[in-house]
Amino acid sequence: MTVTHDDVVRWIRAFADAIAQNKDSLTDLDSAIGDADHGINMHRGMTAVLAKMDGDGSADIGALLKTVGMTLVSSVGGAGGPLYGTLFLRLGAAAAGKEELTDEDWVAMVTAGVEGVQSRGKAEPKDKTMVDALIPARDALASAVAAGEPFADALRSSAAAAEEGMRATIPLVARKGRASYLGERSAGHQDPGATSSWLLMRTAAETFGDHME
Amino acid sequence: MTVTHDDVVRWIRAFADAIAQNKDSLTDLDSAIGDADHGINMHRGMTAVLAKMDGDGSADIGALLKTVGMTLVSSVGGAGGPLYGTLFLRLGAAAAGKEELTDEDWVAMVTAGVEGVQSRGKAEPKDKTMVDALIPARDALASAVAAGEPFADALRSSAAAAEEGMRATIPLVARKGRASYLGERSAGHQDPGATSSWLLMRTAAETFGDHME
Amino acid sequence: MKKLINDPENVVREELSGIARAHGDRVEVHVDPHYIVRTDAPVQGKVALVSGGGSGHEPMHGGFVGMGMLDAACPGEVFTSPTPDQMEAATKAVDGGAGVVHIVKNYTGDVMNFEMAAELVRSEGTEVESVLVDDDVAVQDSLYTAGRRGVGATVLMEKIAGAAAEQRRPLKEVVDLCRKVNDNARSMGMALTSCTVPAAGKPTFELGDDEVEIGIGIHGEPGRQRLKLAPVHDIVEMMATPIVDDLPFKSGDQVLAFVNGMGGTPLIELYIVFNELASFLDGRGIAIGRNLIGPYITSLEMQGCSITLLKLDDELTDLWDAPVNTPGLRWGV
Amino acid sequence: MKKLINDPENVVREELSGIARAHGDRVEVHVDPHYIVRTDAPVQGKVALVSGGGSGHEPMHGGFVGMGMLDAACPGEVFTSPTPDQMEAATKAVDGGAGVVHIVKNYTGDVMNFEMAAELVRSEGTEVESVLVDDDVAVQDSLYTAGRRGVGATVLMEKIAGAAAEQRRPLKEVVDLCRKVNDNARSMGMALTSCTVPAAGKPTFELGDDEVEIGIGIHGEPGRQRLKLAPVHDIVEMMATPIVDDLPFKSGDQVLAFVNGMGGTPLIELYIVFNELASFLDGRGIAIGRNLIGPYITSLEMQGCSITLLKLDDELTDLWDAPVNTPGLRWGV
Ligand SMILES: Nc1ncnc2c1ncn2[C@@H]1O[C@H](COP(=O)(O)OP(=O)(O)O)[C@@H](O)[C@H]1O
Ligand SMILES: Nc1ncnc2c1ncn2[C@@H]1O[C@H](COP(=O)(O)OP(=O)(O)O)[C@@H](O)[C@H]1O
Ligand SMILES: [Mg+2]
Ligand SMILES: [Mg+2]
Ligand SMILES: [Mg+2]
Ligand SMILES: [Mg+2]
Repeated sequence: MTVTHDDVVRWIRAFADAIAQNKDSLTDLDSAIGDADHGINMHRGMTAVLAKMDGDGSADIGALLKTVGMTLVSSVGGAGGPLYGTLFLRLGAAAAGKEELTDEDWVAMVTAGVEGVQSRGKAEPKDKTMVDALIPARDALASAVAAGEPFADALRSSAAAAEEGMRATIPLVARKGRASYLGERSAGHQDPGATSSWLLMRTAAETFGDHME
Repeated sequence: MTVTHDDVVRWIRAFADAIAQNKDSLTDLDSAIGDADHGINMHRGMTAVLAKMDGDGSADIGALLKTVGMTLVSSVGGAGGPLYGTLFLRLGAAAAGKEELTDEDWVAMVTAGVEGVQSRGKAEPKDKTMVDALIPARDALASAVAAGEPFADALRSSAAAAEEGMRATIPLVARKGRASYLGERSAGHQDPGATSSWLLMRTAAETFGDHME
Repeated sequence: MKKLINDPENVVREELSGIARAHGDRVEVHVDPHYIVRTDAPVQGKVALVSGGGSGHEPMHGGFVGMGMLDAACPGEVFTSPTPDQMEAATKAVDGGAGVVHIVKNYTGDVMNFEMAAELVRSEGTEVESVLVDDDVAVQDSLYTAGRRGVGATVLMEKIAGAAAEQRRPLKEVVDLCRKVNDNARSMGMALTSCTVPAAGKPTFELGDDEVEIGIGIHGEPGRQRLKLAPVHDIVEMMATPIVDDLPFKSGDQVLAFVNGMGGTPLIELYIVFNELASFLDGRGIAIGRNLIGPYITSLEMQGCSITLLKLDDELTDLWDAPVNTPGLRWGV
Repeated sequence: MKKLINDPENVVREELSGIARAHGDRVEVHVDPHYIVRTDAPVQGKVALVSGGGSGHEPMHGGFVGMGMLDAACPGEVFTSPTPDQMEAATKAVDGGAGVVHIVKNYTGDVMNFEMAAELVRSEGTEVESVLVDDDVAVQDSLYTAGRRGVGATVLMEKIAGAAAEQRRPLKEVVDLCRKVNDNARSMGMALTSCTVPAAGKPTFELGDDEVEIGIGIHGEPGRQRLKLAPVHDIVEMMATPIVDDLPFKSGDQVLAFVNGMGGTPLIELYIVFNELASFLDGRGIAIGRNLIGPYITSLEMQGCSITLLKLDDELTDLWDAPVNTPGLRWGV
């Protein structure tokens, strides 16, 4: 019932895959309310991450995630780079020295990661950002684990909550990021960052949950 | 059986009208093998000519045509300006001091005008220029008048010859003017200058011929 | 998508290689991380100016590196702000001991990346001050949003602060001047057509044949209003009125009037825009002391323009007139 | 048609009014007949340079009036060569007693109008020499055609001859230098899109979404070849090969490489073109001694570029480097 270093590697690869497959649709979402690069940026970043991971020999999950974060920071740029970079750096810090993760570890890590995104980006819920997918995901995860639900179920709830949060960004008027320049015209479009964050939580649920069943 | 100063004024007006009505089609012809301005240029010129003519009180046909030429030179620009300007300046020089024109006068004038166009532009027949309409027009006119045909008939032949010369420019590969840059690609298009020259001869035939019938 | 490029992935790398080959007399181009730096950097005892942002806005910023303007520029991918490691490397390369100013256009990405870079270099002992440019009146300013975008004023700030740094003014003065420029400048943009991000391959937005977008940003972000195409007289009035009212610029003021091309607009149209702007300002009693007309902060091949007004005083005018020698802006030398 | 204009009829007049308001420190704009002249004209004892041509190619020619370049420029209607009365007035306004050079791009209209103007002013006693620019290798040269068009070399000739005139070289030397520039320069252009003449209201030619036109002129005249869109590497090779082979430019030659934007092409693409051109010339052993990159001789909002190479020697290089102060080109002062 634990997540291994290999599982984390599989998750990162699965996230990279999901980004590659959704590169165009993420970019399309960003055309509507941003500058048409979110899919391109995340794909460039995750491609760089995959290249870095090939040479990784250590079993330290914290070190692995820190590398992912550093790589994203230095390859993505835009808003996505510092935000996803910080998210992974914080996941890594929370997992420092660990070679396996329990469900509580994962809750602590996601909590730290989301906190990092908020302290970097200053976004609050309903600002129409990735935070709108991440906070519900964190909350669903934390309460399911606290309630003693099986980890796979907790992961599924967190992915479902991320998806719901992502969809809930559609009617919102953006107050942070590039979409905020549009004012009222930003309503009616799904936030690209919330969408990539849902992919992050979904691939975690699929990889870690699948492994445990 | 003579052309009066008033007739010449009516001809200039008729030519200006014809240019106005064919402004877009002349420009379209020029888009295909030139720079899309022949109709615009000629229209600007003839509008300036009309404005100048309003104040003209003299009966000297030569002076009138000289004014038309000067006005075209200073308002048309491009290739059309110097060519049509020279044409009218030479018509005017050949009619200097005359208050009426005989059919022989008209032959001499057209001959001088065409010579002016050729000495200014150095174009030969089949170079795909206005010369291809003007030379047949001059030749048809001269031989009809020499054969003693009624002036109205001579004018009609000259307009018909201009039209035929204009159509005969279609298959030609241009060797003068902007269209020559296209090389073989200039074939298959009617020359805009030959087209405006046909309008010139046609309006002369209509105005002077009509008057005489 | 029709562009003079090879592979959309390599656009920035190949552009930088072109800049390196063209302007090696004045700038050096570093690759991985990407930054463009004055050949004589670091200039000892001079405050250094570093800016950066997404590519696709050329000549900004790389074209403004050189004597009298920037010490270094960090180009990101097209329309994507550069990364902290670029800014860190550039900052270290230009630090001449008198401090470094980061000129940051107010976009979430630029702000966060420069913030991370500043944290890094400060932790290593370099003195860094950040200045935000946020002059775009098309965006409503508010504590609860990302705030106004940085647009045309960036060019003016880089020139004016660059001249001050060249005079060896201290860090605080240079920073204060940057803020003075920002406080006294307002801008607004419009587009006749969209642009196409090479990697995206299709236009960022679609505009009808008879539509214009007013209040556009420099990244192909849609504006706040889509209107029917109108005579430039009306368009200039729509742009200039909110600019003038916002500061406000008042009768008797002297301004620098900057008419900027978005990349696909020919100079002939920019002069017509300037002509309308001059008449508009006449009507308000505002005098044009200096002007800049051309494509200086662009959006790839977008057709359109932006207008920036900067209220001038003697200090700003003198610094504007001071010599500058960069690939994108040059006079007095 | 989407343009920042009021009435298509007034485009040139309003543009000139904008130029007058923007650059009154360096040029004076005369209306009816239209010409743009240095504020300090006539410069006594200096050979004066006059050029002109249709509008829509800005900054050429009006933007090149000023110290070290042209004394006057005559703007025609859009893409229509100006009229003899403009050239006559401009020539008289700049005649400083040392003779006047007419720089004429080889187009039938320009040639004939300048010819008429020269006849006029000569008959009034002014010494005038005409120089023809005909550098476009896309056009086959022949005694029996209109010959090659004058394109990019015009800018280089105006700069270099302007510097020579500024040094008070006599008429014959200035004219010889013009011919030397023309003899040593070759150009070729291409378009990604057409342009639209304001008064015509629709594109001069139609290009498919995947087509380019090679060998285009600067008036939207179609080129000699329509090809499928290709990587810029191939496009540059298609343009540079006939240029290099024509002169020919040989291994060991030093050149000025001029990459010109057609009006709607952003700088980022021009640098990529320059990068490819530099690699191409490397392969031929040709060294780039100087370069010029940007929109200098344009075709309204056309997207595309042209390449001009000028073989340099010390004399041409020194004159190129000499100070110039015009709205469109400035350095050294
Ligand atoms: N201040 C912020 N806090 C959290 N997320 C943000 C913030 N600003 C923007 N974002 C997220 O970033 C996404 C855009 O990322 P991206 O397109 O990669 O960057 P950029 O906007 O610089 O082009 C938005 O969809 C949004 O979810
Ligand atoms: N050398 C020449 N001799 C006679 N006619 C010419 C010559 N060159 C061009 N033309 C005529 O001029 C016409 C084009 O005129 P216009 O479009 O007004 O000028 P431009 O070519 O300068 O734009 C051509 O269709 C042709 O008939
Ligand atoms: Mg984006
Ligand atoms: Mg024409
Ligand atoms: Mg971006
Ligand atoms: Mg023309």
